[in-house]
Amino acid sequence: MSTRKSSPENRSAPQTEEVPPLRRRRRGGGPMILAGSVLVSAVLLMALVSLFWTPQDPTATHAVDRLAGPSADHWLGSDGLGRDIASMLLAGSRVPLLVGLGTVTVGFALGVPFGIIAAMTDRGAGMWLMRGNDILQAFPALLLAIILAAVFGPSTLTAIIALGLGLAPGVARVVRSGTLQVLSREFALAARAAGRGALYLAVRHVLPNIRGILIVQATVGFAIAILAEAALSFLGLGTPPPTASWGRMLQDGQSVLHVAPLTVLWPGLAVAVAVLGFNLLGDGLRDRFDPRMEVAR
Amino acid sequence: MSVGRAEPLLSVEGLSVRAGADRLVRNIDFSISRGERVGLIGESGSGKSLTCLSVIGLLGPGLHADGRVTLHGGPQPVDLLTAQEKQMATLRGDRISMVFQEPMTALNPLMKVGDQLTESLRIHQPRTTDRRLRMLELLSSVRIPEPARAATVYPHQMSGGQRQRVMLAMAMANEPDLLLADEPTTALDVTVQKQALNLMTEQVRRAGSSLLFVTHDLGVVSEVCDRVIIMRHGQIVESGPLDRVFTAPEHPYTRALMAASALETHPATRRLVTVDGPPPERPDPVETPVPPAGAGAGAVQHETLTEGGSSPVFNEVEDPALRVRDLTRTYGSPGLLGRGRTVRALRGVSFDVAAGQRFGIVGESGCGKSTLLRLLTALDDPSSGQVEVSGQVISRRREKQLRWLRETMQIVFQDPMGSLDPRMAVEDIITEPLRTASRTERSRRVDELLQQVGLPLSSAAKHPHEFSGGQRQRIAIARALVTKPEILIADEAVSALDVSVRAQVLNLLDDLVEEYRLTLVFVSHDLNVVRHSCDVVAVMKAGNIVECGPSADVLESPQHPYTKELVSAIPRLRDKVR
Amino acid sequence: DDASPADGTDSDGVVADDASVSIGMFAVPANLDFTTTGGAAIFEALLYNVYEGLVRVDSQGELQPLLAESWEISDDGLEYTFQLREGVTFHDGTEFDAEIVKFSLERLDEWSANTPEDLSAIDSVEVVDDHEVTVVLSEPDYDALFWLAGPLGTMFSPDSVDSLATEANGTGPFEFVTYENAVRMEFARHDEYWGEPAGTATVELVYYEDASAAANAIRTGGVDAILRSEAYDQLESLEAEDDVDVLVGSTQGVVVMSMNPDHEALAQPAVREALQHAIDRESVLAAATAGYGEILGGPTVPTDPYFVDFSTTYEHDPELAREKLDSAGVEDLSLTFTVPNRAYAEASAQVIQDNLNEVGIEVTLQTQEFPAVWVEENMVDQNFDLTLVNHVEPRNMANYAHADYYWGYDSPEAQNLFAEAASATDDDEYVATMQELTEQIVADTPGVWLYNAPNVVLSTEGISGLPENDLGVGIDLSDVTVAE
Amino acid sequence: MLLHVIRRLGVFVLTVMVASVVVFFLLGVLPGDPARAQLGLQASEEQVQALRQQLGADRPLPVRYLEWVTGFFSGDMGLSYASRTPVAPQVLDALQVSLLLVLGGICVAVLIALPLGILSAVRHHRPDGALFSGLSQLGISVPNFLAGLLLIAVFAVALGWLPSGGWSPPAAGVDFLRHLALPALALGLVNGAILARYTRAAVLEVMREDFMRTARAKGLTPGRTLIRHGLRNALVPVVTVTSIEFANLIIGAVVIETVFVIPGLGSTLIRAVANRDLIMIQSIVMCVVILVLVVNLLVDLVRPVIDPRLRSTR
Ligand SMILES: Nc1ncnc2c1ncn2[C@@H]1O[C@H](COP(=O)(O)OP(=O)(O)OP(=O)(O)O)[C@@H](O)[C@H]1O
Ligand SMILES: Nc1ncnc2c1ncn2[C@@H]1O[C@H](COP(=O)(O)OP(=O)(O)OP(=O)(O)O)[C@@H](O)[C@H]1O
Ligand SMILES: [Mg+2]
Ligand SMILES: [Mg+2]
Ligand code: NI
Repeated sequence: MSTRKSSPENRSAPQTEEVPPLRRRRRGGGPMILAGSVLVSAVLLMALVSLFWTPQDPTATHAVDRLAGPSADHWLGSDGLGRDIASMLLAGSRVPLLVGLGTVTVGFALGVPFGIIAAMTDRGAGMWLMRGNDILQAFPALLLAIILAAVFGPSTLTAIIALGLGLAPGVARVVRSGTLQVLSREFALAARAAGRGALYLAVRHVLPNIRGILIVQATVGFAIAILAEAALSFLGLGTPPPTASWGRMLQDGQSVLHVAPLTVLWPGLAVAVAVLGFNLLGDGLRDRFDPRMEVAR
Repeated sequence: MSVGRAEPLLSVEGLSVRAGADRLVRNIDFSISRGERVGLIGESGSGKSLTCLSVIGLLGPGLHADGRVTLHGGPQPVDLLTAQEKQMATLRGDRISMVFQEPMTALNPLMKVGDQLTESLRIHQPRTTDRRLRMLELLSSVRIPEPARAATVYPHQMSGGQRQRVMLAMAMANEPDLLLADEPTTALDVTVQKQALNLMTEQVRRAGSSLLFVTHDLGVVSEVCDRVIIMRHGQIVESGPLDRVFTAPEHPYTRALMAASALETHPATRRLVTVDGPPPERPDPVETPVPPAGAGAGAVQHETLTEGGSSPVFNEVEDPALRVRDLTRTYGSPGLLGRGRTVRALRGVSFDVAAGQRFGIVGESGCGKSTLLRLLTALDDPSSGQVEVSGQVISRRREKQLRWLRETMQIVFQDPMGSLDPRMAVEDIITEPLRTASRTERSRRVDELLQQVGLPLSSAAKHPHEFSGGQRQRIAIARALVTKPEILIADEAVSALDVSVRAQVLNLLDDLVEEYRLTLVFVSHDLNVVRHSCDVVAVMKAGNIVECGPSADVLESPQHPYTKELVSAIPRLRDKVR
Repeated sequence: DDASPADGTDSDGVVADDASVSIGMFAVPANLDFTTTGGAAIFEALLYNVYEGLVRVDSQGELQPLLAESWEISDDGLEYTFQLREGVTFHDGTEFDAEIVKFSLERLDEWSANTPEDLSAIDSVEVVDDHEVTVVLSEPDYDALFWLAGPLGTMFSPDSVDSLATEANGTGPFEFVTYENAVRMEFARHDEYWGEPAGTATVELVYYEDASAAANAIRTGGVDAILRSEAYDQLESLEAEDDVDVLVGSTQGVVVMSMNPDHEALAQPAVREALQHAIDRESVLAAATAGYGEILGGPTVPTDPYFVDFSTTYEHDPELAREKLDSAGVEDLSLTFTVPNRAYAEASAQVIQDNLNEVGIEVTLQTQEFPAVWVEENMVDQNFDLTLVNHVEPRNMANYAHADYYWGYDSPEAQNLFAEAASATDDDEYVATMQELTEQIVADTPGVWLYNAPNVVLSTEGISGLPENDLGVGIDLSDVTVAE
Repeated sequence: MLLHVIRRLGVFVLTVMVASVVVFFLLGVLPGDPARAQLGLQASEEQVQALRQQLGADRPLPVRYLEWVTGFFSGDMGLSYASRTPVAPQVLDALQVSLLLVLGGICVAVLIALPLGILSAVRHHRPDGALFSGLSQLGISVPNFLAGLLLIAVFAVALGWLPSGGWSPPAAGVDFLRHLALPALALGLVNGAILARYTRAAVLEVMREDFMRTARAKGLTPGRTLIRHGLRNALVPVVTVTSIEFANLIIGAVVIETVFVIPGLGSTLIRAVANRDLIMIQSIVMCVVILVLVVNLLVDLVRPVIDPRLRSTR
């Protein structure tokens, strides 16, 4: 007679073989991953190409033929300073990607260790750490960005730091719950019974097992960062001129929306494609790694 | 509209269930007469649930059923596979109902129990006015105490057994013609299970319903059913009246299943009979079955906890491998503002385990078995009392001071999947306890152990998900043995395994315990398993040991009332069939 | 847009007496007290509408009587005697008389913003009788009357000076009604006004941060008019709309790129000249204002009485610029360009960066928050190589008289000429001296004067009387009328 | 239960106190001089110094903290450096505007998200379900200010149906709604898309639950099963996400406020930063933080109402 048991306590960390949350069971999300990868690769490719080549110098102004429509010279037209939109669009992909990468790096560098530590310390201390995390989370990223921009001046770096700080508490929360789940599994107990310390546990067991959630968080963080960069640039708190960036282009273009709508639509489209790409990728990976959608709080 | 007993209520012809190209259930035929109680038996994954779900028309998305499933007895027969959703909805809960395996999750957590029950009534008897009365009646018919109060609580406020009763009441609300019960009691403790089964049989009898009872537990089926159907790999391998199948099984699988399920031993080798043919011979079989080492079974005292008396030291020996004194563990803190919730998981446990002894601990869920083991292995600290291993206190020590313990004592967990990190290669898993060994040393040990637990050497590079449950448990055992420990602790090491695999793993454990001369602490809620594997058994209840003594003795002539209850609750198919 | 229909004929010339008008504006007043809060936003809105002084600047830039009916200047230029208008009261009923003039002008000592030192020449104010007052200067200052026509000459009632930040009590055609911080300000016609009553019953000033948002508002009828619109790129399409009129006048603003003389290379006149020639002002103007406004070559604007057009003095000539750089022996010049984070400045700076790159000067743009950071960094700490800002104060050429001003123009000749102009006794002498001075400054090239920003006034049909030019004093809205 | 509420409130108060310290000292380091920013380009150093003294900006930080924090919680947030008028009414006005705007946005979002999310979950293996999911994916990808600009271009400028911006207090009735419509739509479209995804996930999750099968086995049709048993269970995560959205939007709506010229908290903050109006900045940041914490608190208190399992004292 074998009896499977389940009590409310271990419902949250199912131990039956039916829904092992950390095991890749059904490989879902295929089409989304594919579509997401294609879009993201396209954006990466743009950034890569722009490092070596753009049709024209993206910062060269030709005020005489400003706001020109598409032509052989300016494939996608020119903006209010007569810069080539196609070139700016290519070069402008670097900032959002950089901001995405930076944000995720900062957010993870802070959030992952914090989340793991909060999960591994005993319950009391962990609870206080999470309360601290709550306070941090009460500072929305945009608020941080506005304040940091005032303190250090608006720049890509301040945007990255602010957005990264904004991302970190959410990451910490997800990492903590993931870690708790890993730690509640018997293999974590087994590792302790094998005489292994906390660091080993964190590196060998926890990190590999929350990899899925982390990847999902990263792609989502990327998408959020790209949107936030655009919003910050729109407020004049993001990337300062003359560096090309999609957000900046949107900001420059909005004053001529009625006159030359293309100056806005191109960067708008670029942002949408990049965000869509990362979101699709994230959703697909989530379906694959973690069918339960983690509520980010 | 009475239907004769011979007349079928349900006839299943050529039922197959496919998921894409996979055929999960293959062309099965059977029928159920009115009032008949049929058991559907088979190991995990054999297609039992899918069969039931096909009948009630609730297969999940992606699954597709073919064949004919006909429900007779109405104005005209209905083919349940092709019936419209609307028609099925009128049948479900009215003429066919189903009780599911998981009482914990099968009820809507946000709805009061009474409302969920009333809903069943309302759907099919929209004009009835005194539904509340009927609902209370139903609750009391499944022996829920204080039905009026119970109707106003939420499912999480009920125990598993109570929830399962509510499920049963819900299913019986409209006195269905056919009740499908999909492993309705596997999630329950033996004692609760027994009550639930009795209740079900009684209800079905009273309403004159037919029953299709799914389980992988032969003992259970023998208490409930008249006829059994045995499935394997999506096919029916044997079916017939209970007596016939159990006394004279025709199909070899049935025979093996029965043997394994009863933990039958092979007369020659004293090894457990397994499903896959004769018990595997070890390369160098142990010549003479060594009686369990240690102080000899006869020296063990059979003691019980007396009512109100202070807890004695059970199984007291000199120079024990493991000495446990007045161990308590209370979970939860008093809370910031006073009244926090605390759980007294252990309430003063004292016992010894002699070197070389096989010490079993039984008790039902939540009685503190795992808590005790965590303290024995110093993975957690007691609230009071202490544990000594080979004379050294291990409780409340820093991890650094316990290095030696990590080598002398190892643990094997309940869930073979959960105790292996899915992201690690088997080699890394097995060598995890070897903190200092060199690479070559490690791979040498891995090879050695894989051989000992009967896995191919090529397993070393694989990951856990590439193994079956039994194989995984072998890996876990290999890991526990890699440091050549003196004491092995097994926490429900076989409860998650299928009956057939269980026997294999128990055999392996037996062999290794002898080979390594291990002191074994074996925890289980399954008395049969403990009887087979241990010389001494301690029975736990609510954080206390209530009885302890030589296992045969304790199980044959239990003294403590709780033990008696426990022993009598074990469904034994032999008793029934004889 | 909330004009209530009035009876009467509906022919075009008929003016709705009880009309109200809402006007979009940009610079947001932080409060109502321009004696202690800098920036033009406050007095622009209040002066000539709510507050008045002794004299005013008319739409052509000429000085006209206001609360003073007439005045006389002594021959030595040190005594200004004003005959005051009789029967003038403040909105709270306080009577306006010579004591008020004395009180208000002597209170300049307490001003902490809006350059009270422009009237530092005032030595004392003597009350001759109730309606005659003499302002005595310690040294001649030909500009004194002009400054008296601006915010510094505002007449305050002694009882209201404690609440200047939140209330405005003046003698003007409008009474102050309310100011919702950064959102809107409202005036209502003062019925007991001493002069011609205001053309509309109420005026609402609606504040915008963003030019396109305001342009959208006028397109959709959200406001009746917009002053100082910077939606230059939309002017063409706005003009094409039936019911929107576009007027382009001039402002006092001089957009100037300053070159820090403490920088080794920029200290050399040849290098500064090279920069002058390197920059394509046409392109700058096109980028910053879509070509509206005037290209400048000197520090004066067309509405200044002493304006001279220098726009062709330094032609765009990259070749020449390179030669001048060579002649100065400057190579690999790389400069930091600190730019206020304003659209016009960022656009101009990017064109200039491009222009300078063309002649081999490497320019790094560094955007700074304006005003908080930019002022501190550039004006106070003078920590810049190149910087650019629109100086909107009227007659801002006067800043070249101060050697410690951020652009560090320290020329004794120029300072002498400033003194000479101040002691002028008639317009001709004054203008001649100022023109000579302008020439001197242009020749010394302390900065690259780029353009005079346009004053774009948008109005919907039927609105008239909006001031076309921005003269750097109050925006007189009393003549605004709404046709029925 | 009551104990739980009291405890949660205690933690809340403590959190707010800690947050106030963080806010004050974090912002204490803001460079740029409020006095200078106020006096303008022409002011002399002495004038600036004098004003600084008058503003009290030259006293030690801890003294100012105590003064500020006691003032803040007694409703007197001090005088704005810039406007020399009390900060409290300005902040509260802006807060009210922001709350209404965000509430409007959330309403739109919920109206979009629930049907979209539920439909795309229920039909997740059918083409139209994929279409709905795709729609919400697209919705999230558009920056909300771009959505705002496009809405203005279409509904205000081209069609002339609604005002292009500005704000009207709720007392104005129809005019209030007209001014709220476009910004709320801009906020709601994008956030609705986000919410729709969570709703979809929550509904998908709930559809996998055992009790849904139980309900079907009772004889409920799939539609009624979803309505009677599914939605309330899906509500818990959706409410949580909605609250997070709400909190984020209080400041996150700043871009929309800019586009639509709405005097909310975000634009007030940006202006305060430009003026280096430190008291104002601190008060706004503190308000936002408190608001976020309050929303968290409310959700924590509301969730047990929806889900009885959370009611027992934990
Ligand atoms: N939705 C599904 N899609 C694909 N395969 C499935 C699905 N549901 C079940 N299966 C597979 O069908 C087989 C039979 O499953 P079923 O649930 O009927 O087994 P069972 O006999 O009830 O086992 P258990 O005793 O574990 O409940 C198993 O191999 C299982 O993995
Ligand atoms: N970490 C914990 N915090 C609070 N209570 C706990 C904790 N672990 C166990 N408990 C409680 O202590 C009691 C004993 O738990 P334990 O896990 O030891 O039981 P068990 O006998 O192993 O049961 P099972 O057969 O279900 O594994 C139970 O009531 C359980 O709910
Ligand atoms: Mg099953
Ligand atoms: Mg246990
Ligand atoms: Ni309006």
